[in-house]
This record gives sequence, C-alpha cells and structure tokens, in this order.
Amino acid sequence: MNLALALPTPAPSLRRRISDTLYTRPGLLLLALLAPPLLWFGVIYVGALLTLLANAFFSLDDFTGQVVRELTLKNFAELLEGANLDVALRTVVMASAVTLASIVLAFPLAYYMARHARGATKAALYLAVMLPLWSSYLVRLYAWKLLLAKEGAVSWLAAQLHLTWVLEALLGLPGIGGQSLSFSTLGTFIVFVYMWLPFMVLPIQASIERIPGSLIEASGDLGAAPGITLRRVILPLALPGIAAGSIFTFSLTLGDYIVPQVIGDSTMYIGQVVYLQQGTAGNVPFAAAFSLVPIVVIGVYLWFARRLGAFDAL
Amino acid sequence: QKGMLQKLGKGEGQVDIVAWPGYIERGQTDKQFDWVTGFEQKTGCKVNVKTAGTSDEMVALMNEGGFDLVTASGDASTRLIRGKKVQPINTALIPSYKNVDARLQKAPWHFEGNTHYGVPYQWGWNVLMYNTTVFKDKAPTSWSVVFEEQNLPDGKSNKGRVQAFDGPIYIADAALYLKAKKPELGIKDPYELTEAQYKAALELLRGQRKIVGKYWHDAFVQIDDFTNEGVVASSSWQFQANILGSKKRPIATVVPTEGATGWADSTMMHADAKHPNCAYLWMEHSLNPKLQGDLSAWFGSVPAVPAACKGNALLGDEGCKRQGYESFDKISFWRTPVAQCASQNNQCVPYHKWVSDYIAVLGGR
Amino acid sequence: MVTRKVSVPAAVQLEGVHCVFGTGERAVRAVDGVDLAIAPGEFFTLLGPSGSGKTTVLRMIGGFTLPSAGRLLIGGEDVTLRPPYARPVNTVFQDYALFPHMSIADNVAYGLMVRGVGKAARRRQANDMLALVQLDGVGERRPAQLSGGQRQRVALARALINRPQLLLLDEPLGALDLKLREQMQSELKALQRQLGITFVFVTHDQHEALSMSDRIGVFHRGRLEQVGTPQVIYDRPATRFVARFVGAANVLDDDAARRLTGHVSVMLRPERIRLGGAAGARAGGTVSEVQYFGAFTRVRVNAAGVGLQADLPPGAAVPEVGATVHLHWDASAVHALSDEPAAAATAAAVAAPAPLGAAA
Amino acid sequence: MVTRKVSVPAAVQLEGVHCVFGTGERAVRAVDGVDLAIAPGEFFTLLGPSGSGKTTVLRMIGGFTLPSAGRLLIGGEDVTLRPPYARPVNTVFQDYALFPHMSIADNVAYGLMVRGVGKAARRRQANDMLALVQLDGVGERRPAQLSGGQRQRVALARALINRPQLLLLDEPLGALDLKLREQMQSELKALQRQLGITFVFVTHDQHEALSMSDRIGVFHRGRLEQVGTPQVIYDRPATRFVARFVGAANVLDDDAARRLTGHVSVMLRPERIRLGGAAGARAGGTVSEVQYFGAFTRVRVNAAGVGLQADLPPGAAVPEVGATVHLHWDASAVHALSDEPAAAATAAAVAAPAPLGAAA
Amino acid sequence: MRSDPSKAPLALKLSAWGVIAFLHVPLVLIILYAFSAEDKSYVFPPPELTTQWFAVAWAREDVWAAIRLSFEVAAWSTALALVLGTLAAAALARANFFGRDAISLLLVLPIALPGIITGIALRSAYGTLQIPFSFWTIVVGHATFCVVVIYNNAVARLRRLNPNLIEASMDLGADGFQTLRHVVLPQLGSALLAGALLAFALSFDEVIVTTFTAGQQTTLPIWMLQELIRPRQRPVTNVVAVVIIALTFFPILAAYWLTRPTPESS
Ligand SMILES: Nc1ncnc2c1ncn2[C@@H]1O[C@H](COP(=O)(O)OP(=O)(O)OP(=O)(O)O)[C@@H](O)[C@H]1O
Ligand SMILES: Nc1ncnc2c1ncn2[C@@H]1O[C@H](COP(=O)(O)OP(=O)(O)OP(=O)(O)O)[C@@H](O)[C@H]1O
Ligand SMILES: [Mg+2]
Ligand SMILES: [Mg+2]
Repeated sequence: MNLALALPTPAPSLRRRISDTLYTRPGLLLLALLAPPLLWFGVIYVGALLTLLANAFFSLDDFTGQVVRELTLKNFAELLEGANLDVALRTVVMASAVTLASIVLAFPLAYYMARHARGATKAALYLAVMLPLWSSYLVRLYAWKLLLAKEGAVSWLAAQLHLTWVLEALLGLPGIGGQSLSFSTLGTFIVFVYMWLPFMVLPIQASIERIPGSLIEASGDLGAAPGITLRRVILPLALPGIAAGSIFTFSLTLGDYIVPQVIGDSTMYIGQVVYLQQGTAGNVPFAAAFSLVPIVVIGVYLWFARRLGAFDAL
Repeated sequence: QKGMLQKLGKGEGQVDIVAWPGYIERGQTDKQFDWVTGFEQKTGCKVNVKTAGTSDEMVALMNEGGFDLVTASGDASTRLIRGKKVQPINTALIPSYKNVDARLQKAPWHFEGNTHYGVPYQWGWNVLMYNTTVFKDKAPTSWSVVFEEQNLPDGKSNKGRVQAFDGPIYIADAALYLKAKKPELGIKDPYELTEAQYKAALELLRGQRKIVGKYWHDAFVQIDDFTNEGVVASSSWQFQANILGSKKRPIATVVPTEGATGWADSTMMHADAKHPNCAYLWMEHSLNPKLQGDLSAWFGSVPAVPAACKGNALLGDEGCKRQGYESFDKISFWRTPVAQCASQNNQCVPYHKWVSDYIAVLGGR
Repeated sequence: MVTRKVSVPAAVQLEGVHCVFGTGERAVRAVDGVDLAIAPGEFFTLLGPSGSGKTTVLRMIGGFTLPSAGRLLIGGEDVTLRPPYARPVNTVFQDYALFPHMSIADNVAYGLMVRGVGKAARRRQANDMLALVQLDGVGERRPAQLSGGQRQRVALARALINRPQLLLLDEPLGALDLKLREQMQSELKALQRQLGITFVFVTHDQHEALSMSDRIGVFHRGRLEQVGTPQVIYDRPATRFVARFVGAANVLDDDAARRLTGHVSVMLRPERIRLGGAAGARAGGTVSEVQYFGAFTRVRVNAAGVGLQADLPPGAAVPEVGATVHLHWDASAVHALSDEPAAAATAAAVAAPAPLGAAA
Repeated sequence: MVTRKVSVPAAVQLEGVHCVFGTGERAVRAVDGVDLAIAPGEFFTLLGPSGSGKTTVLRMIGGFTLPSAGRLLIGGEDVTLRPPYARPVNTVFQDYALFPHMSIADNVAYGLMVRGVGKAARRRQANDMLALVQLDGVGERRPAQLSGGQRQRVALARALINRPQLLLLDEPLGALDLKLREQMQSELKALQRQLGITFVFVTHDQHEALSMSDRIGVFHRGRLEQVGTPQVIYDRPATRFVARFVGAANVLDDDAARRLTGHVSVMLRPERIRLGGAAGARAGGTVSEVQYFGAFTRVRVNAAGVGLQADLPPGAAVPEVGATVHLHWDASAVHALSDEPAAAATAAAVAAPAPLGAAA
Repeated sequence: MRSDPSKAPLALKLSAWGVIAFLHVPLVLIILYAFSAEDKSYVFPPPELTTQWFAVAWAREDVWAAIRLSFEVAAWSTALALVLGTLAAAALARANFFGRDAISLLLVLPIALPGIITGIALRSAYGTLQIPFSFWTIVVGHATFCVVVIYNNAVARLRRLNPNLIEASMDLGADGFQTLRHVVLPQLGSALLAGALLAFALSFDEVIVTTFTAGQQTTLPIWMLQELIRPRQRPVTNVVAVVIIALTFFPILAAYWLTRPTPESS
C-alpha cells in the first residue's frame, strides 16, 4: 500500500472559492453571519421601538381620538401625575414580590431536579415543569379564577379542612386582602407567581447543574453543614441562573394586562394602563410614554443582571 | 351629499362588522337566535364579526380600519363622526328607514349637520341588577345601594358585595345619582359636568371604591361574579339578568328613581368601507322587525323599530315595555363628554380627563 | 513504618469495606472487601490502574460515599455513617474544587468561617497558611487568576488550615506538567514530614508512589493486591499484576521460567540484566529492538522464543538490532511470584503487547 | 537522519515563522521566529513545556492558524495562506476529535466522502484502514462505544486514509494511561517505519520524545532552543534549559562548576555519578535526601554548598541520610553548556527548587 | 445498601413535589371542567359531568380555523427564528469582537422587555408605515421573540461543541460548506430541534404581542380570550386546552432528551 501517494485534489469550484475567501478573511465570515439577524433586529425591532419612542412625543386630540403629530412633552408631564406614579410603583412592587416568591419556590425544586433526581424521575420533573407552559395561559388563568373564587375550590378546601379562619385572616390583611382571593391583590400575586414559576425553575436548575459536585463536597469536607454549604456555595454559584429567571418573572409581570384584569381588585398595573390607553382609549402617544417606564425599569434591571452573569444562563 | 353612495350595486361577497358581543348572532349559542344565516343566503354577503367590549375599543378598532360597519353607542358615534372615520348614509338606499322609531330617526348621536351617519339599531339602559334572596321583597329603589356603604335587607353590609362598571363613562352614572341626591350641585346633564360637579362625582366614586371589591368589565365575568363571588347588586345590562334568570338564579333588575344611563346604538359605516354594497344590504336587513324583535329578546334591549314589539314569539308582547320602551325620556343616553357643552357654557370636563381620573379612582386615589 | 500491632489506634482503619454502585445486573463492585490500617503520621499511597477503586476508597474515608458493607474507623472511632463535615479529615480534590466566587484568602479561611472563627483570626491564619505554601500576597485574587500549581497549593492550604488528623489527596498532581509535578512532589513530602499529619494519597503514577510513600497499597479491581513499602512492592511484588504494574518487568511463566530460572513463575527487572560474554551467560538471543531513553537504553532480546528486555546503563555498549547477545543476571535478581491464576490472567490482559504495525 | 542539504524538498519548511495572538498590551507571542526543515520520512518531535508554542506550530502546519509572519512550505510548495482542506497534511488531534454522530467506518471514510469517492470504494478502503490499525469489525460502532486506545487508532486510520504527505500528531497519547501509552508508542513507531510517512509529533513527555524520534526540536517560549537527535539532545544539550527539561540534570555554574569541573557552566547527568571511596573522588559531601524509584535510587548530596544528585543503580549500597559520601564520575560525563544568559535565566525560573516545607 | 449522602433530605423532596403540585392544580381543574355539564359560568364543584364537549369542539369550525392559523404562524415564526438564531449563534458563540455584548443584549431584549412593549412598538411601526395587518405582521412579531430561544440553545451547544471537530473536518479535506453540512448541522441538530419546539410553543400560546399585531385575525389564544370573556360553550376552551396538553406531552419529552447534557465525549 503506497500511502505517500497524494489523492487528486478536486478542481476549485465556486463553493470552494467562497469557502477559501471566508476562511482567509474571518471578518467577512462574521459579517455574513451577522448581517441577517442584525438587519432584522436593527431595522424591525429597534425601528419599532424608536417609532414607539417618537410616538411618546406626540399627543392625542381629545375629542376625535386622532394622533396629532406635533412634538410635545405633555405625556411625560402626565406620567408624573400621582395616579400614574401609583400604577408604576404598584407594578414594580408586584413584579419584585413575584420575583422573590418565584425564587423561593423555584429554588428547592430546581435544586432537587439538578442534584438528586436521576433518570426517569428527572425526565418526569422536567416534563412537569414544562407542561403548564404548553397549556394555554388563558385557560390556566380562568382556571385560577375558579380556584380562587369566594365559592371556589380553595375556599371549599379550606372549609373542608376547617381552615376558613386562616383564609379570612389572609384576606383581612390591609393592602393585599379583599373580598375573596380572586378579588384581591393577594390573588393577583398568587396567579402571577404560578404563571411565571416555570421560567424561574429552568434557569436555576441549569445553573445548579453546572456547579461541580466537588465544590459541594469540598464545602462539606471543610466542615460546613448542608445549610452553610447552601448559603455560602450553592446560592452564590446559582446566582446567574436566579438572575436569568428573574428577568423573565420581572418582565412578564411588568407587562401583563390580562391577569390583573381577571384576578384582583381592579386596581391597574402598567400593562393594563398601556393597553387601555392604546387600545381602549386610542391614546397611543400616552401609551408609548407609559411604556417607557417598563423599558427603563427593565433596562436598569438588565444592567444588574448582566453583572451577575445572567445572560450566559438564560 | 358628497361621498355618499348614490346607487346600490352588486354585493361584494362579504361584510366586516365591529359589534357588541351578542349583537350579531348566527345561532351558535342558541339555534333560535340567528339573524345572519338567512341574510348570507339571501344576499351572498358573508358576515364577519369582530366583537368589542367597550366603546373605546370600538373607536380604536375603527381608527385602525379594515371594517365596513360598527354598532356604535352614543359615546362612540360622535367621536367617529368628528374623527371622519364614518361616512354619511344615504337613507334612500335603505327602504326600511321610514319604519324606525320616530324618537330615534334624527337622534343627535347619529344625525349631525343635517346628515345621517348611522342607522339606529337597538337601545337600552343600565339597570340595577340585584339578588332577590338578599333583598327579599324590598327591591332597591335607589342607586345608593351601590354608591354608599349601608346594610342590605339581609342585615349585612354591602361592602364587597356590590360592583360598578369598569369604564370611565361610569362617572356619568355617579353624576346622574348626584343630580337627584344633591340638586344644589346643579347638574343638568351627566355628560356635561363643570369642574365642581365633576369633582363631586369623583368624590362619590372614591367612596364607592371602598365598597367595591372588583369592577365588572365584561358581561360574562359579571355573570360569574354573581354566581360564585357573592356579588349581590350592581349596575348591569338586562342581558346578564336574562342569562342568570335562565340559569334559575335569584336575580331581578330595577330602574331606580334617579333614572339610569343608557345606550342607543347605531350601525355606522366606515369612511373607507371596502364592501359598501353589502354594508347597505346589512343596514337594510338590520331594520327587519323579526331581527329587531329577536335581538331585543336576546339582549334585553329595546328595538329601534316599533313594529318589532308586536307578535314576536321570542320577545313576547310585554317585552318592549319590560325592557323600558316607555322610559325613553328617563334615560340619559351615552355621549362623549366634550369641553364645549351647551348646558354649562362650554366649561365642561372633557373625556380624556375622565379616562385618567377613573384609572386613578380605581387605584384608590 | 510497616504495619504493626501498637497500642495507639490506627489513623484510619477499614474493616471488610465494600462499595457497590447500582443494583442488579448493572451493579459495579467498585470496592470489593478491603481491610487496611494506616498508622498515624504515615504517608500511605493508594496505587492502581484507572477504575480500580482508589478514588472510591478515598471518598469513603472522606465520607462522600458510604460503604455498602464494612466498618470505617478514624483514630479508633467508628465514623462509618458520619457525614463529611463531622469527620476530622480534609481532602485535596483532583480538580482542586476551589470556590470560584471567593477570593483565595476566603477559600483558605472557609473551614474557619464555617466554624465561626472571627474575621481577624481567620485572616491571620489564612495568611499564615498561604505563607506556608509560599503564596504570600495572592490572597485577594480569584482562583481563576492562578496557575495550576498555585491552585494546587491553595487547595492544600485550605485543607491544612483545619488541622485535620488525616489529609486525603486524590491525584493532587495529576493536572500539573512533569517538572512542576516533580517539584510539588518534593514539597508535599517535605510538608508531610514537617507537619506529621497522616497522608492518604491516590495516584496511578508508579514513580510518584515509589518515591513519596512510606507504604503503598496496590489496588486491582476493587481489591488490595498488595500492601508494603516501596522496596517490597518493587522488588518483591506479590503477584504478576503488581510486578507488571509497578515498573517495567520481565514476567516469565511455566516452561520459559523453568528453563531460565528453575522457578514456575518469576519476575526479573530489566535493569538487573546485563550484557556480557558467552561465559556464564544465563541466556542468549538476538536483539529485536533498541530504544533510547537517555538515562538508559532498552534492548529487547528474543531468547529462544522468550522476549526479554534489558535496560543498559549510560556508557554501556549498545548492540545493533539483529546482533547476538548474552544475558547475565544475579540469582538474587530473580523474584518468584506466588501462583495466583486470577491475578495472572488480569496482568496478561493489561499488558499483552500487540505491536500495531505487525499485521499489515 | 540529521538535517542535510538535499535536492529533494523538505517535507515541511518553516521560514521565520511568527505567530502573535491578540494585539497591543495583551499580545502573546506564541511562536517567535522559528526556522525549521523536516526531511521526508522523518519522525520529528516537537518537545517543550506547556505554553511553549508546540501546538501553535503544529496548527500552522495544518492550516488552522495562520502565521503572523514568515513562510511555510510543504513539499516545496508555499502553503502559508492555504486553508486546511487544501493541504496534503492530516492531523491526529489530542482528543481524537472523532465525529460523535457518525459510525467508526463513516469517520474513517470521511476524507473520501468529501472528495466524492463512491460509497462502495469508501467502505472498502475504510475497512482496509481499520484492519491496518487492528480494529476490524468495529466499523458499525459509535466513537462513544470505544475505549481510549481504540479511539486513538480510529483517529489514526481516519487521517491515514487520505494518504497525507505529512501526518501531524498533537500529544496523541496524552489521554492514555501509562501502560497503554507505552504500547501505543511502539505501535505508532512501527507504523511510521512501515508507511514511510513524515510524522510531526508533539509531546511534553521527554521519555516519549527520546524513545520515538529521529530528531527532536525543543521549544521554549515560542523559540526553537535546540534541534537534534535524541542522543544529542540528552547528552549534549545546547542550553541550560534543554539540559534541565530533558531528563534529570545537575547543572552547575560559575564557582561551583569551576571548582568541580574546571568549566564555567556544565551539566552532569545523575546516572553518571557513582559513589565510591575517598580515593580519586571528584567531590564529597553529606547525603541530604534519598528517594527510591525502583529501578534506581536518587541520592541528593550536599557537596560543599553545591547540591548534586546521583542515581544509584539497583543493587548498589544506598547510604543513609546524613552519611558522608564520595562522588565519582568520568570526565566524559561532564558536558559544557554554551553561555546563553537568556536561556539560563529561564531555566532557573522553571526548575529552581524551593522545598515547600523550608519556609515554615 | 445503606442510606446514601446523595439522597435528598425529606424536606427538600416535599417542597419540590409541593411546587410541582402547585403547578398542576389548575391543570387538574382544566381537565375536570372539560367534562362539566355547565356551559356558561362555572361553579365549584361542577354539578354534573359529560363528555359532550369533545364532540362539540370537534364540530366547531372556528376552533379549527384558529388552530390552523396559530399553527401556521408558529411554524413560520419558528422557521424564521431558526435561521436568524442559528446565524447569530454561529457568529457570537466563540468570536470576541467589539459590540458582541450589545448584539447579545439586542437578541435578549424582545423577551426581556414585556410583550406589551414589543406589541405596541410593532403596532405603532405598522401604523406609521401604513402596513395593513396580515398573517405576516403576526409572524414578524413572533419571530422576533422566538429568535432568542433558538439562539440560546444553539449557542450553548456550539460552545460545548468541540472546535477540533470542525478543524478535523477541514483537515480531512472538507471545505467550509461541507463541514457545515456533515459536521456542524448534525451536531447542532438536536439543540435546534429542542429550541424550535420551545419557540413553537411560545408562539403557539402567545396572546399579548398577538393582540397588537393580529388585526382581525384570530389565533388560538385570541380565540380562547374571546371565548372566555364571552362564553358560548365555556367547556370547549377547556377541551381545546386539554387536547393541546395531550398533544404537546411528547414533544416536550423529546426536547428534554435531545438537550439533556450527556457525558458523551470524543
Ligand atoms: N458514582 C458511581 N456510580 C457508578 N459507578 C461508579 C461510581 N463511581 C465509581 N464507579 C465505578 O467504580 C469503579 C471504581 O472507580 P474509582 O473512581 O474508584 O476508580 P479509580 O481507581 O479512582 O480510577 P481512576 O484512576 O480512573 O480515577 C469504576 O469502575 C467506576 O466506573
Ligand atoms: N487562540 C489563542 N489565543 C490567545 N493565545 C493563545 C491562543 N492559542 C495559544 N495561545 C497562547 O500561545 C502560547 C503557546 O500556546 P501553545 O498551545 O502553542 O502551547 P503548547 O506548547 O502546545 O502547550 P501545551 O503543552 O500546554 O499544549 C500560550 O501562551 C497560549 O496561551
Ligand atoms: Mg480516581
Ligand atoms: Mg499543546
């Protein structure tokens, strides 16, 4: 066998020539790869956002509901009115609470999935977390209305367990209580947490999975009981996942207008006001101005999250 | 008139309508209530319906375009006319127009500058719906049961057991109540409020916020709320009462002594309607006494064609009267509040203020 | 420091320890009945091929894996079921397992922190420890900013700060390159002498094991094949497996063995074979391969059907391939192996030479 | 097979090749001016410590990295800017880089497939190749189903099926354990002799380099420090760095060197030093450390302030620590090193012994 | 075998399964009410059970039309996102150039910003440019937020992909395109498929952005919204939801198996 004999090299085709060019000029390759997504996002998405921004400087003719294309800062002045500030604050507080609660609920599950569940159990858990995401959000929401209603499943269960007094005590809490769970801020909160929980579980699970087992063993080896290991080693290392998950829970809460309309005490959240102003009242300029609030809030939030390494954990 | 269709042509094969829910039925829910299938067969115009839950939504949809017709209430129709989103109607092309109730033929919400912008469809009022188990035989006579905290006949407070409408136009309901309750405010028209009158209405609503657990937004959610949330009294439409009644719920309606706000809807045609011929055919069809009577029975509204009140099997002969046919004058029909108002020297609070202030009231401010 | 019956308890004692992973068909007997006592202050090495169970034994001592059967005593106390954090043992992990989110100083002080030692005291002791491993001044850096050798030292400092009775090291030098490794070997050994702590050291590198240990335990398929000092392991391997695994060896069986040495089964180290004249030669044959290794030259000789390798010292005359040579050795160089068929079969499987080019 | 001026073009020729990664402040000169010619059919090894630029040179030959400056010729043709797929060169990667989604046979036949060779011909040649590397019958398996040594052979077969003029191997045996590695070393060497292909082999293992190569190029900080046969590299290292990197060495400078040998800078291999009587001894001192390595015992002697290590053959009497000994060596064992300050400084940095326990 | 330190403590196990239960209670209710005999408003517990709604749902054309539209939208959005996301991932996986972070931020933005913003921004852009609502106006919106899902999956896999495989392929004579076809895409395949399944799901259930970009078209979630607010036969929505759950069970499982990190090497 004469292996030293070289194989014939094929005649250079157009494909080869392009390949050669791209190989020797990596910059060109990068450009070719990036052009379509950059065009899409740069033109369509950023373009749309800029249109929205531009709209924020227009105003609405009070009577006809037509947009007047004259630059004005009136919308921003209006944003600073008490009621609007209330809405913004209420929404941010709700988003933060939902995010915190999601972390608290998601962490043990994610931890269990990542470090203990194996094989079929793990697959089952994964499926169980994903399944709600695939069943219509709206149907789940209305199911909650039924669960939380005054004469709904939760009250029914509480009555069966003779725990009605607990429920009443909860509903009696000022600020978050109300007539029934489905008529209270508490209800809105529960449903938000429910809706976005899977978006928190998955990134945390992924980030815990990435922690080398030897680090946890090393902590135990050095004398740390499991609680200390959790606080000193696992939590800090799962932080990117937590931050990534919180981007979802935070942003989804910030923009949702359907949940608080169905469950809650009729106080408004940013999403509803934007929707109402844009859709119902047709006041696109004010809606645009108001939608800058979540943009700014999320912007600040993303800046923080990025420092925690959340983008690599999304 | 310029821009008006002068002669009816051939149907375009379809017509796109923005309508209130339940306004255009093709028997999906109840086989008996179908006034679309026949029309489609007769004219070859396929009817596409987009429902809208509020007047504001309707205006927004019309502004966005893509529709031929809209069943606009009075608070939307003026905005549509002035916004030039609807076109003048040539009543000559609608033979049945002459059968329309005389009180409606030139009603201000569709007739402006000597021009027709719509064809009356139905009208009705915002009744007080209540739970008969709670109120026993003492039916409420005043809107105060939903505005002010008090004990109901069953001995328990109304707090958390009453509802109000989740829309800025509800400020007019408050004004109407104040018109009777506090004559010293000098309210003449609930849609034309001076700054002081408006403030008083808001004050009343702020008080109401404390006893309302959740505001109602659409009819079916309110039905749920009366079913399993313990709500016992609220402003409502006859429609909800009819459905709850059909479910054997202990529900009745009443028009309190202060009177009521109401709505009168007209079918209006988009300025850029793509299917004008089918649109005219539908408007003609919409005045058909059978349709008017069926719809009235279905929705709990009052027909725009008096002939419909007689001999309709679904409505019954007492139907029109029950739904308020004779109370036309007691009703303050929905209109869009504007700054230039006749009754208060053009010093009224405009609608956009109503919107933001109502959001504030709901937010507890 | 040979095993002896003394009144002080063993630093570690394993009694009939087994470890089985998985169940049923797919069960793996990672550790299959190990009895072992390690004396206080000893540098004990677990040596063996990949998968032989070394790490598993270490993990059982550390408490990361519980034995399926058997008892484990540390300093005379039964710790079989105690969690890792309650054992007077610390570990240097193969990948060092430094906490990436903490500074070097915080890594080193971790054991103190979890015990509630105050901040100032922690800082002081951590600095002392870093000085001990010659890493003064890197306390504020993160693990990612250190080289492999430096990380290794940090891992050591972190384990030692807890003053364990016993330090476990799982191939701590595996990731370092040769020169750095040789240096760290000396340092580790010196440190162990200085501190007097018992070291249990895992490696699969025989040179490392031979040069550092007081005693070596050779693992094979989850069993301890032989325990002894480096000299004993190298010069008097108990089984064919040990003979072949530790160092280069001519292992002869049956006919060949009887013919050349008079024993049934023997081992003869290549460096014990010399070339010389025909007179007094123990065997003769033709040179089939010559390999230069710098410090010595390995010559493969085909002696009447038996392949023998001889390592020639520098300066010795190196024969050409094909030349006829005569092999000499001292009778004392021949070590008779015990007859253990199971082990023999294994040894053959591990080292059976099948030169790749031969077939084509 | 020493470098010679011949009329046949070199298999590979590097002319003033540089490779710089990054720019400005953080630029790394991975390869810093390398001139090298490798003869056809040669087994050439690039040896050097981690980070010295070996892989980078190999990658430039393979075409995966383009040189920042200089020219590269393969078989006399300038290929400096050609992409890898247009070079008559194939590579065996350190991690084998087998395509995990293809069967073994498809992996081996890959080079033929992308050249448009028909299915039947591909299959036949792949089977031949698998037979060549003694892997008949595994063609239908996936890479994950093979052991490390088997994968290594597949990688070899996959490269060889393209009939390269030049085979590049980047630490192909690094992932194997010691015994398997020794076996594969013999096989690879045999295969190279059989096929006559030029091999360019990267390793940081000096034993591997010494025993396999025709010539060795020693890298240090991106430069070629010395090129020569194994004997030359081991016995006559050009610089302190080479002396210390390849094998154990006593490197003496200045005073000590002059006193003991009469040269300015010398190297003396420990296996060349013998212990003996006081008569005729070249130096004397006390034993500071004794390390047992099985095949030899390393004794460190402190000879009047100069540390020397001597490797004693098996059977030799081993002194105790603290004993006084006398050291003997032949004059021929002393190798004078060229005076190259830069290299000297480096060598010191790499191997400066600093026993870890000494500080505390 | 004795108790193993790798076993989970009971409290952890309980809380994990508790959270799972919390996630599934509404699903149980949805299934239960798919059989409820009541058609307009629900009470708990349901008065009577029936299977009639499955037949009713089957016969309703508007359901099918909505499912079809949603399916098409999701398919097109996923396809577009696959192209854009894979390209972006290929460009950003290893390269390190100025602006890299900005680009990855841009990709994340549509999912990090509330959907209502994407929706209203697109709507005002359509309005400004006088683009009438159509199938494609929905697809554009959906594709925009689906890209990041594909991108994340692809980039994670590319980072895990041994770069030597690409080099080995080129070394063996394959040019860039052949390497793409024979090595990169097969390696990326399962990650892309998993990403595509997720993107499809996101698009299929999206209601907020869709509300702003659909005009008068009715996707399945919009249909649900209309049905739920103005119920004619309320259990039909539950029936549809149950059927969707049943149908999606296996794709999720597939996505999991495909992206699960395997210890496979070489
Ligand atoms: N957690 C586990 N589950 C299943 N099998 C295991 C586990 N840990 C180890 N094993 C198996 O037990 C046997 C012994 O493994 P161990 O890690 O102790 O070997 P080792 O001697 O340390 O090898 P190496 O030198 O490769 O580290 C091997 O066959 C291994 O595959
Ligand atoms: N792609 C790269 N970008 C930046 N620096 C690099 C890159 N590749 C190599 N280097 C640097 O170039 C130098 C030489 O690296 P190279 O991989 O050639 O060393 P090596 O001799 O092969 O080492 P090893 O034995 O560790 O493989 C090192 O300092 C390395 O960090
Ligand atoms: Mg191990
Ligand atoms: Mg390298």
